[in-house]
Amino acid sequence: MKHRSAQSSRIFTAVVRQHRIIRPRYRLLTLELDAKGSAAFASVMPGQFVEIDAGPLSLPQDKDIPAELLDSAKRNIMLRRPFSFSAIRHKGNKFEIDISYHVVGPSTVRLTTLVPGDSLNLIGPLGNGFRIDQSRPIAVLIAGGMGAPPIQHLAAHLKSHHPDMRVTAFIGARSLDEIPFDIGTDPDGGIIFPAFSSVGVPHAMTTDDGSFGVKGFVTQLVEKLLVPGPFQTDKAILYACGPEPMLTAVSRLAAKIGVHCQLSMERMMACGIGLCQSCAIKTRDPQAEDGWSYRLCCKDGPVLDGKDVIFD
Amino acid sequence: MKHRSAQSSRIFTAVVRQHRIIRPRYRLLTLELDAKGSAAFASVMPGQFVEIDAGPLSLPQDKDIPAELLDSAKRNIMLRRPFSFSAIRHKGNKFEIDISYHVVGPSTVRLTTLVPGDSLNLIGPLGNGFRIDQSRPIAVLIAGGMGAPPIQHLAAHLKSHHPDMRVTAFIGARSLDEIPFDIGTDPDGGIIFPAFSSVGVPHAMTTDDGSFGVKGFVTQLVEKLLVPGPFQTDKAILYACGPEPMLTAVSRLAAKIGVHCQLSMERMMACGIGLCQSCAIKTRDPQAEDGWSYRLCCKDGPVLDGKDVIFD
Amino acid sequence: MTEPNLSIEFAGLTLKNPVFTASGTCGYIDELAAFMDVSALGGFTTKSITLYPRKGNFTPRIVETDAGMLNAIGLANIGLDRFLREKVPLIAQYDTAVFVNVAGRTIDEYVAVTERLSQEKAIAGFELNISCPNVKKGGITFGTDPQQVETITQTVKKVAGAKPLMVKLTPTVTDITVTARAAIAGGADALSMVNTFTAMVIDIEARRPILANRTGGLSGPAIKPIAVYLVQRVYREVAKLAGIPILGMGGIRNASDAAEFLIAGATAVAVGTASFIRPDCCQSVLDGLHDYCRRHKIANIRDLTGTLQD
Amino acid sequence: MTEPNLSIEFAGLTLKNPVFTASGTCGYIDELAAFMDVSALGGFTTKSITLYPRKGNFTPRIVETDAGMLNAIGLANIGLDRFLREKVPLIAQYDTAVFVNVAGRTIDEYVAVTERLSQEKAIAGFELNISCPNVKKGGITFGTDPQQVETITQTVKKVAGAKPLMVKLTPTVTDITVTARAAIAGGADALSMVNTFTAMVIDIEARRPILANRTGGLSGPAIKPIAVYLVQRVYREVAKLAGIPILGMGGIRNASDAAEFLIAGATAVAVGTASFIRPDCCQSVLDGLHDYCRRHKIANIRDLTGTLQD
Ligand SMILES: Cc1cc2nc3c(=O)[nH]c(=O)nc-3n(C[C@H](O)[C@H](O)[C@H](O)COP(=O)(O)OP(=O)(O)OC[C@H]3O[C@@H](n4cnc5c(N)ncnc54)[C@H](O)[C@@H]3O)c2cc1C
Ligand SMILES: Cc1cc2nc3c(=O)[nH]c(=O)nc-3n(C[C@H](O)[C@H](O)[C@H](O)COP(=O)(O)OP(=O)(O)OC[C@H]3O[C@@H](n4cnc5c(N)ncnc54)[C@H](O)[C@@H]3O)c2cc1C
Ligand SMILES: Cc1cc2nc3c(=O)[nH]c(=O)nc-3n(C[C@H](O)[C@H](O)[C@H](O)COP(=O)(O)O)c2cc1C
Ligand SMILES: Cc1cc2nc3c(=O)[nH]c(=O)nc-3n(C[C@H](O)[C@H](O)[C@H](O)COP(=O)(O)O)c2cc1C
Ligand code: FES
Ligand code: FES
Repeated sequence: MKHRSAQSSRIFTAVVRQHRIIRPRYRLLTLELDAKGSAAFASVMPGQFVEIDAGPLSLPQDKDIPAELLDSAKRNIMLRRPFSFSAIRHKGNKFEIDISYHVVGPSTVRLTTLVPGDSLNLIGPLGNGFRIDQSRPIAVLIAGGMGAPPIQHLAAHLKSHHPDMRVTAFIGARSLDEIPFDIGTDPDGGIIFPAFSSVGVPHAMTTDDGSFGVKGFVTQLVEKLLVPGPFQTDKAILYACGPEPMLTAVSRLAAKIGVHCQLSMERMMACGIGLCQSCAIKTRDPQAEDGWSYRLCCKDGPVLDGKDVIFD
Repeated sequence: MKHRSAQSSRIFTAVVRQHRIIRPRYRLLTLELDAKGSAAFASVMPGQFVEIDAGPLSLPQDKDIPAELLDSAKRNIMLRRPFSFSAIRHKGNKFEIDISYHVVGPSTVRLTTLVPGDSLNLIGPLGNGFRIDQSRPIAVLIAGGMGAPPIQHLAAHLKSHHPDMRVTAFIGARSLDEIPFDIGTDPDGGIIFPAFSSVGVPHAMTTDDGSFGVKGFVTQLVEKLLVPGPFQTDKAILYACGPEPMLTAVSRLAAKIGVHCQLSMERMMACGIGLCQSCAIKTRDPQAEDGWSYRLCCKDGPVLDGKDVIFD
Repeated sequence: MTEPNLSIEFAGLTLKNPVFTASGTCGYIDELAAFMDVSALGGFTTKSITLYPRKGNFTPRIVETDAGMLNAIGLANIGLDRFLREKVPLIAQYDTAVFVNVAGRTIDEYVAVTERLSQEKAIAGFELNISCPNVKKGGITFGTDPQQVETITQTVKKVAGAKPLMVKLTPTVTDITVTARAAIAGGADALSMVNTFTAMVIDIEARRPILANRTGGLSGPAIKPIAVYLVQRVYREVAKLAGIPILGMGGIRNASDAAEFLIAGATAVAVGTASFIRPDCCQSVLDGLHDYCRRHKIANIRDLTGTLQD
Repeated sequence: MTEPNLSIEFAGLTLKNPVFTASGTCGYIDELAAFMDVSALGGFTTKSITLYPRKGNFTPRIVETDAGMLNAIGLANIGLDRFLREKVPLIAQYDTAVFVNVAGRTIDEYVAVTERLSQEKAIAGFELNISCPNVKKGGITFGTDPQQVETITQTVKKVAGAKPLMVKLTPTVTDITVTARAAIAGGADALSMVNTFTAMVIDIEARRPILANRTGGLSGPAIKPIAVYLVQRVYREVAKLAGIPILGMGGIRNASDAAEFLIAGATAVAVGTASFIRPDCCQSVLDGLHDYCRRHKIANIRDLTGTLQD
């Protein structure tokens, strides 16, 4: 008998439950997964992602499209786009996921038109998320820009599944306008991110321009706070997600202070499921003649071990 | 001084005010024109049309697309589509227009997603509508299928602008399912179309399959009722809109009984404004060497004098 | 910053900006004038003119495709005489460089049309259509054979008088640099590229081609990335060295698209199919290019041409 | 009506239906198996295999365009040895005709790969990739020269043993019937068409090509009308008379698209880019073709091939 593979349970429909504007260009979309999707999400990990088909969505009116995206965003969409989750919740016997997104092009501009009740077609969960290293209970979470969603998800995951770990989060953004979370205040009037404080994760914030939090790059802050401290490097690990220059800096910092790190990478993806080879990441490979080979961001990643990634 | 042409006032925005399902595949869309559009519509005539850009609209979910259109309707849209009006009304200092449409392909499938408050980009009014011939006060209106909207508009126009004319309407459809109007009853329980009875135009209906009204083609009914009657051919005129075979029959009938006719024609249009020459109609032309030349449906038509049109 | 200067030098002419209409998509000129200020354009290319009037193909002459359309208009036009009588006086009223797109079945026809119009003050120059896929004779058959490209260019150039001659290349050749070189060898003052790709849409219910002409030319955003590539290639390998400007086209619908062509090596750009959807598209391309130059501190748009980095 | 028979004869093989995957868009086979029943397919074409492993190009390797995308993967693949060791055993588990797409820099490489695989029971046949636009050597350079097309086909055919050899044509030639004839003269058992069109997208802010490889191959619905035209032309002018089947592809995303290619003259069709958006797309094409045959009372789908009316 020849092998017959099962029909995939990972292509499914989700219904929009909430859609909030966080900042002019940042939104929070809450989706309720159908039964098939919920089943597929039973053992999802932070850092995994879904591929969203925004092709069928309508284009907003010109006045509702950021001016600098007017030309680029009107292009037809053919391919799906990858998005990770900032939160995932049980909702009866279904799952609800939060997607925080930044409006940058044709798909994300179309996402802005979604209203509760609308449907989306999704494939997921895809890829490999963060692998929680139980032997390293000092978890330092680092997010840059739109790297924040999986880091937020990871913070909640660690606190609920590994309550004994010591979790701290560092979040960087270019400026106040580009903070993809709600901003709140603690009882003392201090400024906090409910996304992290609600799960009890202490956090600090940097902006490149100093418009909010500490001025500078998030990795500079991490270095300042971590390196001199009483800090058991073999018990610590950095989990990071953000733009490539930030991940490069994290990887250098980790090497310098001698801690492990896991990096959630990004590549332009045509398929997200290993068919097209568009999402290659250069990685160390002792097996390869010249010491390196490509791995696929969508299948082998997006989260890779920091020591494996080669940043040119 | 070189000539500087004015910016066009005929590209404008309209807002959806109502959207009704008349029959599963037939809908009625009420649009309120903005100030620019309303100004452009001040002297609109039945038979003129607008070009609608449905490109930015969303695609319905698969379950809301007629099964046989699932493949064809998902194609991306680039071009506008021509639609005439079934009614036009003053609404304060603006105009409101009714568009009756049949769901047949990518643009009309996308139109079905419109809800009140949504916007559409329009160009119009375009083309030449019916030219009311005052010397022919016996107006016989003939509509086939989706040729009905401009005929409905014409009926209302004639009754309000030319109250002395004798106006009768004949409407043909393939079957009951394809009647693009509401169906009502008169005080005696007789079946009527409010679209015509409300403006006092007597009307009769045929369906090809006899599922409603008289069985047969609408032109057969017209011929039966008109030809033997006490009927002054030089005082009468046929105004018709419908599929080409029907218009061919109307043109033959007109020639046979010796009355004038005006036909509202259809062609695939890329531009609707005379730029592309895609919408050519073969017409008699004594000036031309071989006796015929093309006219443009969008600019010279869509309404042409029956005696000018050559049906091969 | 002072306002960017959008004017360009194009085949010996100084044009107020690099935005043209593409042949066959904006009529003779008055059709478009109802929708935008035609005198704002750097250039206007007329519908193809032939020696004798042509009725064109049967309908359907167009069909939409994904992000594109096929047309098989068949060079429908009023012919040289009526063009001179009815359209040239209209053209004279607008302040833009009008290029007459010339087509024919034989070289003699091209020569006759060009020669006669070379005397008309209202006409700025010519575009030689040797790349139309929708006619049985002439058109693309001239355009794919380098020897014929050179010969026809040379012959027509002789009668064009002082007016610049632009040659419109077809993209459906194995190596477009060969035909580009041939046109330049023949004396072309500019290259215009690209014309449409021969294509077909089949009605699967009737099992016949939708177009009466069976095949048509594919235009619109669908072809843009191929057109950009070809312009870039001809610029780097042929036109730059030869000092011959390129009028780039194929799927342009906004200023970003236009900028791609300029960066790739075009000196000017033409808007075709997009005018069908937005008849004032050329104006918004123009406005957008102005903004782009400001944003990138480009004082003269002509400096943008061919700035693609390696 | 009895159920339509979807099986076809293709290059000496009897296949259960005319739906294939297109090379490079569905991995080696197991990648797709996670999303659909691969054994339901008439055929499966692997990613291009070269003699030695290839890492492929730098990223970005893809960019989306209107109704299409460019790719410049650069024939990234694990090479013949690992393919034999790791993938052939997997392939053997599926009940579909697997064609190995063979690529190389030199004719010797094509020969080496084909010869070695000609012994493998799990492999149904070969597809010769002489039309890839994304590699410096080999690829498209072989595919545009009729003489080279004939030579390489002939040479590889000799070592293909009993397995059918399909030749994949590039669309970027002046006259595709010439290369089609050359492939058939060389002994091709089938033609597959079309590969992608060389194209470019420019980032106008950075003024560089988006793709690390600068250019890439355009695929997707954007190219479909050109591909349908080319299939139709090769069928009428070459393949029909020669009795050589065509595997048609280019922008197919549903059964209607597939039917267009079959009516145009293809015996089978391949789904490429569309699988990226709907990894079970091949299945829905298959289901839709079944419905189409029922609706049109076509008892055998093979009777649909080339039924385009004049
Ligand atoms: C694993 C993974 C997880 C992700 N998670 C998230 C998430 O949670 N939230 C989120 O907001 N984003 C996330 N992203 C990024 C997200 O996928 C992209 O922002 C999204 O694809 C944008 O789609 P778009 O159509 O709006 O814009 P696109 O057109 O896809 O453009 C996106 C960016 O690519 C560049 N680009 C593309 N084409 C061109 C061109 N022609 N010229 C110049 N530049 C170009 C632009 O700089 C633009 O900012 C994730 C990505 C990956 C790989
Ligand atoms: C002056 C004028 C006035 C009009 N007024 C109205 C009106 O008031 N109401 C109304 O409903 N319609 C009207 N129409 C018709 C209307 O324009 C079309 O129905 C509309 O363009 C359909 O657009 P679509 O995108 O939904 O379908 P399209 O894709 O444009 O298809 C429309 C029809 O064309 C045929 N077709 C197109 N492509 C293919 C293909 N690849 N294979 C096979 N067949 C194909 C199909 O038979 C289909 O039914 C009018 C047309 C004109 C010219
Ligand atoms: C309807 C139509 C008619 C055309 N007629 C002509 C023509 O008469 N002569 C010519 O050289 N090109 C003609 N073209 C080609 C265009 O000038 C242009 O080269 C092509 O459409 C690509 O540009 P676009 O994608 O912006 O439309 C025509 C194109 C279209 C769509
Ligand atoms: C990402 C990608 C990779 C491809 N790789 C190959 C390849 O390795 N060998 C090959 O012959 N064709 C390759 N192709 C071309 C496809 O097989 C096909 O010919 C082309 O994409 C047109 O079909 P489509 O529009 O359905 O994708 C590739 C196409 C894409 C999009
Ligand atoms: S995105 Fe296609 S293989 Fe990773
Ligand atoms: S539709 Fe373009 S000229 Fe009539």
